Amino acid sequence: MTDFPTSIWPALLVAVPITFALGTVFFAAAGRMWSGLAGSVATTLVSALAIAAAVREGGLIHHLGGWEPPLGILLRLDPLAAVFIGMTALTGIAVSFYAASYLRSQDDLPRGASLFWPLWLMLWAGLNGMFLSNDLFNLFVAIEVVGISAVGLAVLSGKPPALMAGLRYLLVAITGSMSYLFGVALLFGAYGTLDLTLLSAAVEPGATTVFALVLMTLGLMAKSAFFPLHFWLPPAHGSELPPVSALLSALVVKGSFYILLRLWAEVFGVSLTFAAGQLIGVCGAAAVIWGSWQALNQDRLKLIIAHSSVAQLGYLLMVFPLLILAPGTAVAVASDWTSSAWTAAVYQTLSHAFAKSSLFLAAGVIVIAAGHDCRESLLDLVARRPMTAFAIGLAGISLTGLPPSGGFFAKWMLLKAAIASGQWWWAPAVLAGSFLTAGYVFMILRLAFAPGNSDTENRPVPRGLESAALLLAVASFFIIVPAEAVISFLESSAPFGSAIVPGEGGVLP
Amino acid sequence: MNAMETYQIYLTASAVLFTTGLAGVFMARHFFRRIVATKIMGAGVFLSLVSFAERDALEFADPVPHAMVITGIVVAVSAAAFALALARRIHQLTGEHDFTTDS
Amino acid sequence: MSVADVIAIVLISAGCFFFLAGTVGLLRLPDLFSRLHALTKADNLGLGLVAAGMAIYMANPWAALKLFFIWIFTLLASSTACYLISRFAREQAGVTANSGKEDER
Amino acid sequence: MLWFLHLVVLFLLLTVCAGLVRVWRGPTLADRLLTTQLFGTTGMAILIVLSGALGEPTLLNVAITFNVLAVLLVVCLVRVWTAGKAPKGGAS
Amino acid sequence: MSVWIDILLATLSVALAVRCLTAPTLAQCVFLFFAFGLTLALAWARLGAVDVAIAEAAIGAGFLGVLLIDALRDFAPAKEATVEDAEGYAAGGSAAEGSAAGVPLRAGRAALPLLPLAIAAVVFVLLTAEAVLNVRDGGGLTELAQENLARSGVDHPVTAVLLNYRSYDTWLEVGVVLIALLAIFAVGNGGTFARRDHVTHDPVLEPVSRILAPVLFLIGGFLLFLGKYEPGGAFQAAVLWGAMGILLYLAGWPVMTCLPRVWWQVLLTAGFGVFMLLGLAFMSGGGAWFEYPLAHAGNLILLIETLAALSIAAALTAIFAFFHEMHAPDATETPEK
Repeated sequence: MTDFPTSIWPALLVAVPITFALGTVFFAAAGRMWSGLAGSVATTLVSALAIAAAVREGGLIHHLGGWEPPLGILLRLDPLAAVFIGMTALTGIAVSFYAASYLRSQDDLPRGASLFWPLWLMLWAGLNGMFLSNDLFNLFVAIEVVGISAVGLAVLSGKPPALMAGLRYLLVAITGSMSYLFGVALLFGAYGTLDLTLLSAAVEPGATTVFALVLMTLGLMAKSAFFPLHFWLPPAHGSELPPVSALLSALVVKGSFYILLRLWAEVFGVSLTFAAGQLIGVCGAAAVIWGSWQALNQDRLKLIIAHSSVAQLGYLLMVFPLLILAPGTAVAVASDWTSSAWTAAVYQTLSHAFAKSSLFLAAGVIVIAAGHDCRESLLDLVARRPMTAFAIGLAGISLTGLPPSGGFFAKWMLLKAAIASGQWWWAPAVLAGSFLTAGYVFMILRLAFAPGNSDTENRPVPRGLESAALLLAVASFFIIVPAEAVISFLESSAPFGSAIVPGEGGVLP
Repeated sequence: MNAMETYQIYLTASAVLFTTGLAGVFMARHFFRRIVATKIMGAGVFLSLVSFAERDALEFADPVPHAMVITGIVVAVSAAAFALALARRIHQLTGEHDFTTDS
Repeated sequence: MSVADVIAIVLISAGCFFFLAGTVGLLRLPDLFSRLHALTKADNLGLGLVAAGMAIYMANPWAALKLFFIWIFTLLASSTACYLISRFAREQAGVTANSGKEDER
Repeated sequence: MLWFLHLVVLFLLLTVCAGLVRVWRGPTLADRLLTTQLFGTTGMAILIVLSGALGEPTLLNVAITFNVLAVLLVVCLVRVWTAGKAPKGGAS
Repeated sequence: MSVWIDILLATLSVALAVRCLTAPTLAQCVFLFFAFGLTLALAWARLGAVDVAIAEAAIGAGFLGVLLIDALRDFAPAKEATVEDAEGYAAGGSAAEGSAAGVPLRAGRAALPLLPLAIAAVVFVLLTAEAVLNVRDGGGLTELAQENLARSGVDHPVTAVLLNYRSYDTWLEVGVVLIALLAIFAVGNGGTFARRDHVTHDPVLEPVSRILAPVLFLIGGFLLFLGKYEPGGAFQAAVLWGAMGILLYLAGWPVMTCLPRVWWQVLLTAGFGVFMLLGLAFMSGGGAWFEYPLAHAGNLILLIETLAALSIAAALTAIFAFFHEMHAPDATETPEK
C-alpha cells in the first residue's frame, strides 16, 4: 500500500514551523511578529514544495529514526494529507498576515498577546504532524500538541468569558484524548502494533475492536465539536481574538475529523455496520438543523458564525453513512457514490475552512470599526466597509451552497451520493440546512445593506485586515475551479474513493 | 481466584478507574475536582497499557507501552497544569469555581 | 533457610511492629502532637529495621548502600517534616489549645 | 522466604488502609499532612520489600525518588500555607 | 499470596480514586490523590514497570501534587487548615459524616438523576471490563525491541524506545511541556516574576534547602546517567532537578530572577531545539530524521537527554514559580519573557 518514495519533505513540514516557533520565543513583541511572519511564510513555502513533490511522486513517506514500523513511526504524505496540509497553509498564511496587522493595531491587548506567534507556529506544526502521522500513539501526542496550543491561543485575550470557555474546551480536549488513548491501548493490546497500515491488515471484529471504536469515535467527536458533543464550541469560538477564532474553527476541529475519517475508512471497517453509519449520520443531520437554527437566533455576529460551525461540521458527519455499504451491495456498484461522498467530505472541509475563517476575520474587522459585534454594528456595512461586506457575501454564499461556489460543489456531491446510494433521506436535511443557512446569511447581508444611524462608530481599520478576509472568501468561492485536478490527484491513492465494507459482529446490529 | 493472572486484576482496576474518572469529569462541579478526575481517567488508561506490557513480557516487559505511558504521564501533567492555571485565573478574576454561571 | 535469612526475618518483623505501633498511635492518640511523636518512631525505626533486614537479605553491597541512603534520607526528611508540621500547626491559630476538642467530633 | 516478604507487603498495605481513616477524619490539615508523611514512609518500606521479593534492585531508585519528593511536598505545603502570615519571600 | 497483594492494591487504588472525587473538601481530595499516586506507583512496581513508577512518583505525585497544593490557597478557605472543612457553602455542618455515608459528588443545585447515572456507570464498567479482559493476545513488540537493542546505542529497552525507536514522540512531548509553559504564561500576564533581592531567613528551610538541593541535583544526574543501563532517564531526572528549583524557590532564593532573561530563554528551548537540530543535522547526511549513526548514538542520546532534562526542569520550575506568584499579583514585576 505504501510504495511511495522516501523523502525529507514530511519531516520538514513539522520541523520548519517549530524552528521558527522556538526563534520567536527569543524576541520581544515586535520582533516576535516579524519572526512569526517569517515562520509562516517559510512554512507555507515548505508546504507548497512538499505538495508539489507529492503530486509529482504520487505521495511521500519518511521513516523517523530510520526504523520500520511497527517499531518506528512512519510519516506518510499521501494525497489526502497533502490536500489538508494545503488547506492549513493557505488559511494559515492569510490569518498570519491578518494577525500581524491586528495585534499591532490593537493597544488594549494583554501583554501575553505576542505569545500568539510561538503558540500558533506550534499549532501549525502539530496540525501538519497530525495529517502526516501513520501511528496511533503519535497521533495522540500530535492531538495534545494541537489541543494545548489551541487552548493557549483561545485564552490570549485574557477576558473572563474567554478563560471560562477555554477551560471548558481544555477539559473536553483532555477527556477526549484520554478516551482516544484508551482505545489505542486496547488496539495495541489486541494487535501488538500502532501503525495504521499494519493495524488495518490485522484488525478483526470482536468486542475489543468495537469498544475501541466507540471510545475513539466519541473522543474525537468531542474534540471536533460534532453534535451532540458540540456544547463547548460556540462560547469558545465566540470569545476569542478574531484571528484565533478563524484558526480554531477552520483548522483545529478539522484535525480530529481527519483522524476520525482515516480510522473509520482504514482501520475500523470490520467493526462498522450500516446501522452505525446511520446513527452517526443522524447526529450530523441533527447538527445541521440545530446549529443553523441556533445561529438564526443569535444577536452577536461572532456567535452566529460560531453556531454556524456546528451546523457545517454536521455535513461532514453525513458523509459517513454514505461510505458504509449496505448489506448485499457490491463494492463495484458502490464506487459510483463513494467517490462523490469522499469528494463531498474533502470539499466541505476546504470550503468551510476558508469561508469560516474569512467570516471570523471579517467579524474582527467589524468589531474594530464599530467597537462591538451586535446587530447594529452591521448597519450600512456595504457603504462603510465595502471590501468586508463583499467578503462576508462571498463566504456566506459558499456556506449556503449556492452555485457556483466551493460550498455548492460539496453539498451537490453530498446530495448526489445520497440519491445514488438510495439513502435519499439525507437529502431533506442537506436542503433544510441550506435554507436555514441562507436565512442567517441574508439576515447579515440585509443589515449590511440597511442604512445606518449617523452615530454608528467607524474607526479606521488597517487595509491588510480586510484583504486577508477577502482572500479567504475568494478561495472558498473559487476552489471549485481546480476541482477536477484535485479529485484526480486524490483518487490516485486509497483511502479516497474506497467504500467501508462492514464485517460480522459490528458495533450495532 | 488463582485462575486470574496479575495483569487481569489490574486490567479490571483500569476499567473501573477510567469509568470513575469519566464520571468525575462530567459530574463534579468544582474545576479542581474535574481536573483531578481527568488525572484519574488517565491513570486508568496507563494502567491498562502497563498491564498489557506485563502480559507480553519475555525477558523484560514490553518497553513500548512503558515508553508510551511515560510520554502520556508527562503530557497529561502538562495539560493538567495548564488547566489549573486557567482555573485559578478565573477564580481570581471572577470568584467562580464552577461552570454554573457560564452560558 | 540460612542464618542470614533468619536475621533478616527477625529485623523485618521488628520493623513491621514499629509500623503497626505508628499506625495505631496515629489512630488512637488524642491530639496532634502525640500523634506526631508516635509517627516519628515508626518512620525512623520501622523503616530502618526493614531496610537493614532487606540489606542482609539482598546481600548486595550496592543495594545496601542505596538502602542506607534511603534510611538516612528519611531521617532527615521526617525530622524536617515533623518540625515543619508542628510549627505550621502552632502558627495556625493555636491548635495546641483546642485540638483535643476538635478530635471529639 | 518469598512468602514472608509477600506477607510483609500485605501487612504494610493493610496499615496504609488503616492510616487512611486519619485522612478521612482529619480533623486538621496538619493531621492529614502527618498521615501523608506516614504513607510515604510505609510506601517506601513496601517498595524496598518488593524490590527484594521481585529481585528488582532498581526499585530502590523509585524509593529514593519518592523519598525526596515527599519532603518537597511537605515543604511546599507548609511554605504555601504560612506564606500569608510569615514575612513573604523577600518581595516586600 | 501475591495475588492478594494485587487484589488489595487494585481495590485500594479504586477506593482511593472514588473517595478522592467524593471527598467533602478539596484538601482531603488532594491528600487522597497523593495516596492514590502512591498505590499507583506500587502497582507499577508490581507490574515490573520501574520506569513508569519513577515517572509517576516524580511527575504524577510529586510535581502535580505541588501544583495542586499551591492551588489550594486559591480554592480552599485558609481557615480550613485548622477548623474542619466543608467547602463553606456546601452541604451543611456534618459534611464529613454525610458523605462518608455515601452521598456522592456535590450534586447541589442541578441534582442529577443519580440512579440512572449509577446504573449507566455500572453498565459502562461491565462493558469496559468485558472489552478489556477479552483482549486477544497481540504479542506486543517485546521481541522486536529486544532484537534491535544492539543497534540503538543504549542497553535499557525503555530508553531505547523513548530516545531512538520512537524519539519523535518524545521530542514532541518535550515540546508539549514547552507549549504548556507558554500557554500558562498566556493565561497570566505574559510571564513576569517578582524580583527577590534577598533570601528570607527561615531557620529550617534555608539549611534544609542547602543540604537537599545538591542531593536532589546528584540524584537527578544519577538517574539521568543510569537511564542508559537501567530504569531512569531524562524525565525522571528533569523532575528531580525541577524539584531542586522549586525547593530553592520556596526557600526564598531568587531562582527566577538570578539569570538574565535570555539565559532562561536558552535554557527553556535548548532541549527541544537541540533535540530537533541534531536530528536534522544527521538527516542532511542522507539518513532519516532522528536517525543517529550507531557509533555515536549512545553519547548523542546522553547529550539530548541532558539538555531535555535541563529544559524540562527549567520549565517545571517556571511553571511552579508562576503558580506561586499568581496568588499575589501586585508584587513588583520584572519582564521575564
